[in-house]
Amino acid sequence: MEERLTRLESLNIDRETIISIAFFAGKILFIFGLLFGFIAPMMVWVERRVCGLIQDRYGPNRVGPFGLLQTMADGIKLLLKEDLRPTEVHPGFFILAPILAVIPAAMGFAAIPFGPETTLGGILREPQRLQIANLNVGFLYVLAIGSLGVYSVALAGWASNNKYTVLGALRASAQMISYELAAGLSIVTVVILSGSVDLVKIVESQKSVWNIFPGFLAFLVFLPAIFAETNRTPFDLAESEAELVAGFHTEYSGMKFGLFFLAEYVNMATVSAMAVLLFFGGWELLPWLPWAKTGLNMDTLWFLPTIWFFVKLAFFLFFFVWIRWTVPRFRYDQLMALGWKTLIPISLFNMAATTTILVFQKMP
Amino acid sequence: MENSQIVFFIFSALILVTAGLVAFRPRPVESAMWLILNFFLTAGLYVLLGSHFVAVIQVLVYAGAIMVLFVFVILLLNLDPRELGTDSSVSWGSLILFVAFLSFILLSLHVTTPELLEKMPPIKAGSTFGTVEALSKTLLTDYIFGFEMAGVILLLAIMGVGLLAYRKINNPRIVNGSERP
Amino acid sequence: MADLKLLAALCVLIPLVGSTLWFWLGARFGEKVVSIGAVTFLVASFLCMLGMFFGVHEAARVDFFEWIRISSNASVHFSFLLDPLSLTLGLIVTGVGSLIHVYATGYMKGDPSFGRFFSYLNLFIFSMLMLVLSDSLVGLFLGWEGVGLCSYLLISFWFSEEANAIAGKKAFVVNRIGDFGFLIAIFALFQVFGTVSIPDILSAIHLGNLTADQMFWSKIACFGLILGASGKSAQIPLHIWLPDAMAGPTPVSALIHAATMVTAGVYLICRLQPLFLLNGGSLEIIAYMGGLTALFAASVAIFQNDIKKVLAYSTISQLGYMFLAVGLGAPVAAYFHLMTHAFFKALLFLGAGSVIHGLHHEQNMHKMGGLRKQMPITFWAMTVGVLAIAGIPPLSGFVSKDEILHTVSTSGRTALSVMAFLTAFMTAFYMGRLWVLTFFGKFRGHHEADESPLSMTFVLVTLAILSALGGLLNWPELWGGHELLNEFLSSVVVQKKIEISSEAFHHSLLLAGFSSLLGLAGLGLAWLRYRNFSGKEFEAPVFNLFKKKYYIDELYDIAIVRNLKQIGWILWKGVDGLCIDGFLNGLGTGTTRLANRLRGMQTGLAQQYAVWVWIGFLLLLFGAWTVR
Amino acid sequence: MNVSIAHLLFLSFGVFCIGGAGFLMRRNALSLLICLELMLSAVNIAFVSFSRLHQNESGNLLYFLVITVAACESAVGLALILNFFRLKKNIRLDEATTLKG
Amino acid sequence: MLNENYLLVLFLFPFFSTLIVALSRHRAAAWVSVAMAFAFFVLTLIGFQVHELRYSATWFGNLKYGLYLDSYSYFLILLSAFLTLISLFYSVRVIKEKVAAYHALFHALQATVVGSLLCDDLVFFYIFWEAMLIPMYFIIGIWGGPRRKYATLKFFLFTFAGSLLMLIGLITTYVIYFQQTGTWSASFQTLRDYFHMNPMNFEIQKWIFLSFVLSFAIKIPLFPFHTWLPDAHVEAPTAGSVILAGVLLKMGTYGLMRFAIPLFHESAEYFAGALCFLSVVGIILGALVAWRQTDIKKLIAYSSVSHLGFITLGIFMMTEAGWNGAYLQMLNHGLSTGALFLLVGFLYDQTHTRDIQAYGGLAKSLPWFALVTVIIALSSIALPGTNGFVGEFLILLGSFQSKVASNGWVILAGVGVILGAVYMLHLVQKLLYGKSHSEKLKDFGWREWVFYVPLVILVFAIGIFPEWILGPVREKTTAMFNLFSTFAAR
Repeated sequence: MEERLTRLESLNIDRETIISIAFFAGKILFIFGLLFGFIAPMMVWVERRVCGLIQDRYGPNRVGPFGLLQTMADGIKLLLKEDLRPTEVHPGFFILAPILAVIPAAMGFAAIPFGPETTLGGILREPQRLQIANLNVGFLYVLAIGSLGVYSVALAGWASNNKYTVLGALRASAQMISYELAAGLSIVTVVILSGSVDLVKIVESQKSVWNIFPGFLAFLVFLPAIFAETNRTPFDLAESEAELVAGFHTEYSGMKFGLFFLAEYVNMATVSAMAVLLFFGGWELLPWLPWAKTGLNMDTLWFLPTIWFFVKLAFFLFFFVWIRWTVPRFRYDQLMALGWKTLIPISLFNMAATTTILVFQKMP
Repeated sequence: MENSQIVFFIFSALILVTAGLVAFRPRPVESAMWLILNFFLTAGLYVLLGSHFVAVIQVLVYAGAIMVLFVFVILLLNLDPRELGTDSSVSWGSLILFVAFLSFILLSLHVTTPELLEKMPPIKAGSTFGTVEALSKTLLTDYIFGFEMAGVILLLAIMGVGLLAYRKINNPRIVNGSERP
Repeated sequence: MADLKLLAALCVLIPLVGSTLWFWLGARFGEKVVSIGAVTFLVASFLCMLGMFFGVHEAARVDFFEWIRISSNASVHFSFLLDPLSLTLGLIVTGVGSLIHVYATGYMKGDPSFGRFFSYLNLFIFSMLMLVLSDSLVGLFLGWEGVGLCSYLLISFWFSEEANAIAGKKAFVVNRIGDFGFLIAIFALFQVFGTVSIPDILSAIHLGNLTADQMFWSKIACFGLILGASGKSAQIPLHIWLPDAMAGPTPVSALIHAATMVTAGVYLICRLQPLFLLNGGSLEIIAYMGGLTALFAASVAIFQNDIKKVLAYSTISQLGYMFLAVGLGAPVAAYFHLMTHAFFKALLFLGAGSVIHGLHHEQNMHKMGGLRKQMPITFWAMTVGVLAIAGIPPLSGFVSKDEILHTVSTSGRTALSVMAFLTAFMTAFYMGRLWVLTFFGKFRGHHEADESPLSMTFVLVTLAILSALGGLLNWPELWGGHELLNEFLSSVVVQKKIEISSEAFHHSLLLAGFSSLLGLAGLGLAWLRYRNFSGKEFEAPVFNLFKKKYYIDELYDIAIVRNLKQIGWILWKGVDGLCIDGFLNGLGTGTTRLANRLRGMQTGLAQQYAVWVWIGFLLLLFGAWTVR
Repeated sequence: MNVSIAHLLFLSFGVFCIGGAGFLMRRNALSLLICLELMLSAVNIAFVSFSRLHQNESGNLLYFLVITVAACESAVGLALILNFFRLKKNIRLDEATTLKG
Repeated sequence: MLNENYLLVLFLFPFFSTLIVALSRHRAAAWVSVAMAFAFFVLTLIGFQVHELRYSATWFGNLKYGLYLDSYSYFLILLSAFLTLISLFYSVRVIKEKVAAYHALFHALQATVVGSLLCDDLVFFYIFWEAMLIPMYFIIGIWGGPRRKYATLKFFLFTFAGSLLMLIGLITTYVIYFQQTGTWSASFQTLRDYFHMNPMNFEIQKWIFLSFVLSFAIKIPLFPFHTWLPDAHVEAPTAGSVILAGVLLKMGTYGLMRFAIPLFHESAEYFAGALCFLSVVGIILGALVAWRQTDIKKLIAYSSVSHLGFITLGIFMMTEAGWNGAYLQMLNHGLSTGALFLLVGFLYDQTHTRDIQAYGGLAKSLPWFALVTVIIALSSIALPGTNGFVGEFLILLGSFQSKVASNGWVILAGVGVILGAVYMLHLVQKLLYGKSHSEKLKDFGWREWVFYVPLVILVFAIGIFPEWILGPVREKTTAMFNLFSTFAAR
């Protein structure tokens, strides 16, 4: 960072600098455009369509072809709606909560790499990473930022000054803390397997074999943990409509509600990306077949891995939706028991076992 | 004044201001929120100091875990002002005395050892300072005892909290923590 | 030599084995087996003793094993010294012991603790033999304390009566005081000679060359030994236990408190005579102690109504004679008297026991009388005993006592002579009183008396013969006899020989006549006074003093026992309770009070504590600052 | 970064004092714990600064130890507060003056 | 032949058995514990032929620890093992509550005792010395009588205060050694050898010696620090009393013979007069006060004060024979007083009173009990032929020749011999003789014989053949006094 600042300081801008700045800006635009402009709206639609599919009905199909424009219509509706603010709420925190929901969600994706190091087909002089912020602490950053999502829920629930919201917030925050542990521990296994915390290096280490195979147990832990962290069914107890009306966002409406909605999908995208990167080889083609071995010229076809990465991401997003309409909701005590009594012990055991095996493998 | 100094002063000012807000906002919720912000700013300061890993841990553990616990408890108790009690200002005197004294010591340190005021040398080019690898290597070799002790302390804390939170359930209908008809 | 060793070991161990055997199996075996067994064991022991007696020429030491090693060059051995002195007494112990065992089988018949009794009795014989035969002072002490223990056990044999138990305890404790003296003497002797072996000590004394310091310690040793001897032999001032010891069964009184144990003091002094010769003053003390005791005990004996008490005081008195003789440098005379006394006093006790047995444990002489017809054998035996002790020639008592009186009269100490002759007269008187009260006049008791069984009378007769003829053992050469004992003991003890001259013969004849006259006078007076006894004793304020035994028991009680108890109480409640615990409890309450004061600082407000922490921290910093 | 260690220490000191002031003057247990966290954080700043000064990892490691302690302390502290609340229905520290519950 | 690993096993075994007993189940705990105690006893017996063994190892860093076994420590370990075995066997029937804990505490006590006996290192000695308090504290505090709180507090405070002073003395020694040599060592052998070659400043040495002696004196207990003993004994459970009197008190005298005097024998000679005075006061006070007691246990406790007065007299008089006697007397006192407490316990379990007036005529209803009581009492009053005599005789004989203090003390102590007979026979008379008014009591069963037979045999075995103990002990003592005399010669 220091270097970067000093470089900006000397106003001696050459082409390379411009290209690099453009590359940087391009990455940001691409990611956030993709997230907020495509994935989130598409997911709203997909969710409803898949719901229809699973429940053997149509789903939205009036606005636009296949109802594709339905999301836009909803968005416009939310934007135009009156910004209601109940009288008993704590005004500052009431507004702060949805903002706090979106910002970490967006920040989290900044550290996600979405392709191998590349020169963009020769545009860049040196190969650079397709990643907004190249932090040497890698996934820890994602985890750290992800953990901040709790505050929005908690604040929303508390600021609404409503017992359902508070209960929802309590549930959500307890659940998120609990499952963060399990998720973190299972990721540690992956880190041990790959030998790095840098996500790009983790992907590179999966060239021969994806982590899902040696780290299957870790994935088994990681999967429910990300469901719980994003408050998705079957762990969406924070907003369980039947008991808590809608949980922490009962009092929200209009675009504030929309922001929560948005944040949820972005979060889903982030954790899906993590899952792909950590366990499913990131942008690599197939478990036994990395791009390098296909014989394709990866310098010119540099976009193929990126596309393949997003395809995998999409599959995961679909998986989220699929699960949502298939598996019923857990009871709260079952949820906590699963987290503390099953997942954490398993992941601890897994960690120890993996370490032991690795140590013995490396022993001469 | 250099850019980095400006950034540092901005961060410092913000840290101090948020600290003040943490200490003296009447509601614990607000305190907690300001503290989270304070931690974020501190994490930023750590990034400035080159300790990236520490910064991330600051966010992950402090902001992401410890403070969540606070917020959680605040939510759980949902206290009104009466239950919080009124704050006192009795200790201002001793506090001022203390601050004055410590300032005096610090200032006199400055006088006696002026090299403290010299700027810190920049991080060397190939230095691994602040990386996870360097840190963990030190942690697991030179400081292994401290590391183990930290583990023991954590274990003790877990046990202690478990003990504190444990309550016998008198209602026979409640099995496995949930109520069954 | 090996035979000697075996004999010695057998002689001592047989009673010990018997002791454990009867205790363990007494109840199971039944009286008959126990009585036959006990007597057989004792006789066996006696035979061993005889074997040794004839086997040893001059003197022999038999070493068994090392007992206690004191230092690299000094140790205590379990070893026996077989010399005339010890063998003679050993023979008396086992011989008289066997007789008394025989007697006891009859006397104790029907007692529920029959086995226990013989166990104790055998144990006593063992201890006594240890005492007599031991070569070292420590071994002697083992026997010394052992006989004390047996005495204790046997006095309190019928322990259901609290009084018996107390009497036993008294005997033990008083003996212990004497033992204390003995112990100190052992230490002092070890200090001087670096050994506890008696022959070694004696040979060292013969060598002489003692420094002043050593002389001092040998003097201390003498005093210690005198204390010890006076405790065991019931001499003033430690005589008080013996009359009370009559609480035990009569055979015990005969064996322990008349014939054997109480003479241990005399034996001890004879044993270490050279040591006493070294410190002439101590012999003087012994002589005066003996004379005083003899007179005192005789005067008390006159006023006792309990037949056994009379005999007890008589024993004390006779022991006084022996001490007197030893003190005046006539150990052989003392030893001779010891021997004859063992015969006739055992006889008297056993006779008294026979009477008591016949009267169903009646001991008060006022309730006896006229028994000579019911118990003829007892009567005749007793008569021999009484005549012997009264010094009627030619019975054994006459001979031995005469020798002592001769020593006294030639020693030139008028006071002692007066005491001795007075005692002789009084002895005859109280023995006469006992004899007359018991066997003559009307029967004043309740139960009809029967003659005792054969086992008892047989012993009585045997002892009577011994009492009558015992004098022959040392019949003075002056009177044409042969001083067997004197000859025999001459290698061990030193006694001035009485020169044979017509003048001496004259003197001795005169003395013998006078003493027998005194005896006859005493007996006659008693006969006159008590022939028609109607329950009235001498009544005079002066006599109360005698009756109450000069109030010595009371004096001890007030002066020593009560004071000690008081001191114990003071030490307990005062020193321990008030001073030490009081002081400590004071410390405790003081701390509590201080803590109560300081408690005000503990408000319980955590933040206040934090302020204190701040202040403490500031002080520390300030301190560090100033130090720098 | 072109600042001296003294700057950083002053920052640390300032935060520490503010935290201390809060600790001494607040009367509810929650704020107290929060202020404690603040003080610990101030200490951390000093540690990390020293680590930067000497360019070795010791300061950073001490940071980890401190954070461990902080985590334990907050966990235990909060559990205590919860128990206290169950007992007294408030968390006013001036009512927590007795050892008996 | 045994090597130094034997020491390690000996040292660790009681800890191991403590664990086993603590973890065993309620019903089985008692027998498991007895079995373990028996195993330890056998293990101890194996070492009988050992004269001297040394084990030394590094703990971590520069911290070394050493174990050292010689005849001084060996016989006390044997005594401890024997008495623990007996008292645990006795307790099987008596203790029904918290069995495992009770037995485990005894094993823990054993562990600390053995630890402090085996330690060559002063610091470790101190640690075990302190640790000894803890199990005893609980044994009295949990299974004790009605006034146990007071008794335990007193017991603990007394002994603890003393040992703190010892700690100060110990640290001073430690530091002085460091100042003079520049290295740290707490090994007793090292320190002793060093201070023999380079004597300490006498003024300092005096105070250090006093601090050691005070600590040991409280444990022994020497007059005037003895008042905790009667209270502790009265409240302790029988087995606790046995171990307290039989083993723990010995640790004080052992400490004197092993540490305090060999290190500072100059001071020991300097203070001999005063200390002998205290011993003699203890002898006479103990005896007189014991005489006035109505509580049997208190009587025996005070008799302990008296007996230990003899032992300390023998030690402070600084003669070889006195030391041998004192050492033997330590064992004797352990056996006889232990047995007396067991006998009292036997009565107490049936009648639940310790009042001497409540008994009488027991010789009639309990003849075997009476026999054993008399034998033990005789051993206690040092009748020749019993073990007590050999010890007391050697003590007095040795002390009489002492050059460091007047032998007037011995004569006064001899008075104690008389008084010993007074109170002991008083006890025997009150218990066994007189009118019988307790007919329903049961006499000894097989359980009692199991441990009284060895006890009685030992009483006579030591009394008649003391050389099997005295021999090894004398060797040690002679070596020690040779050291003293070489010092004096210089």
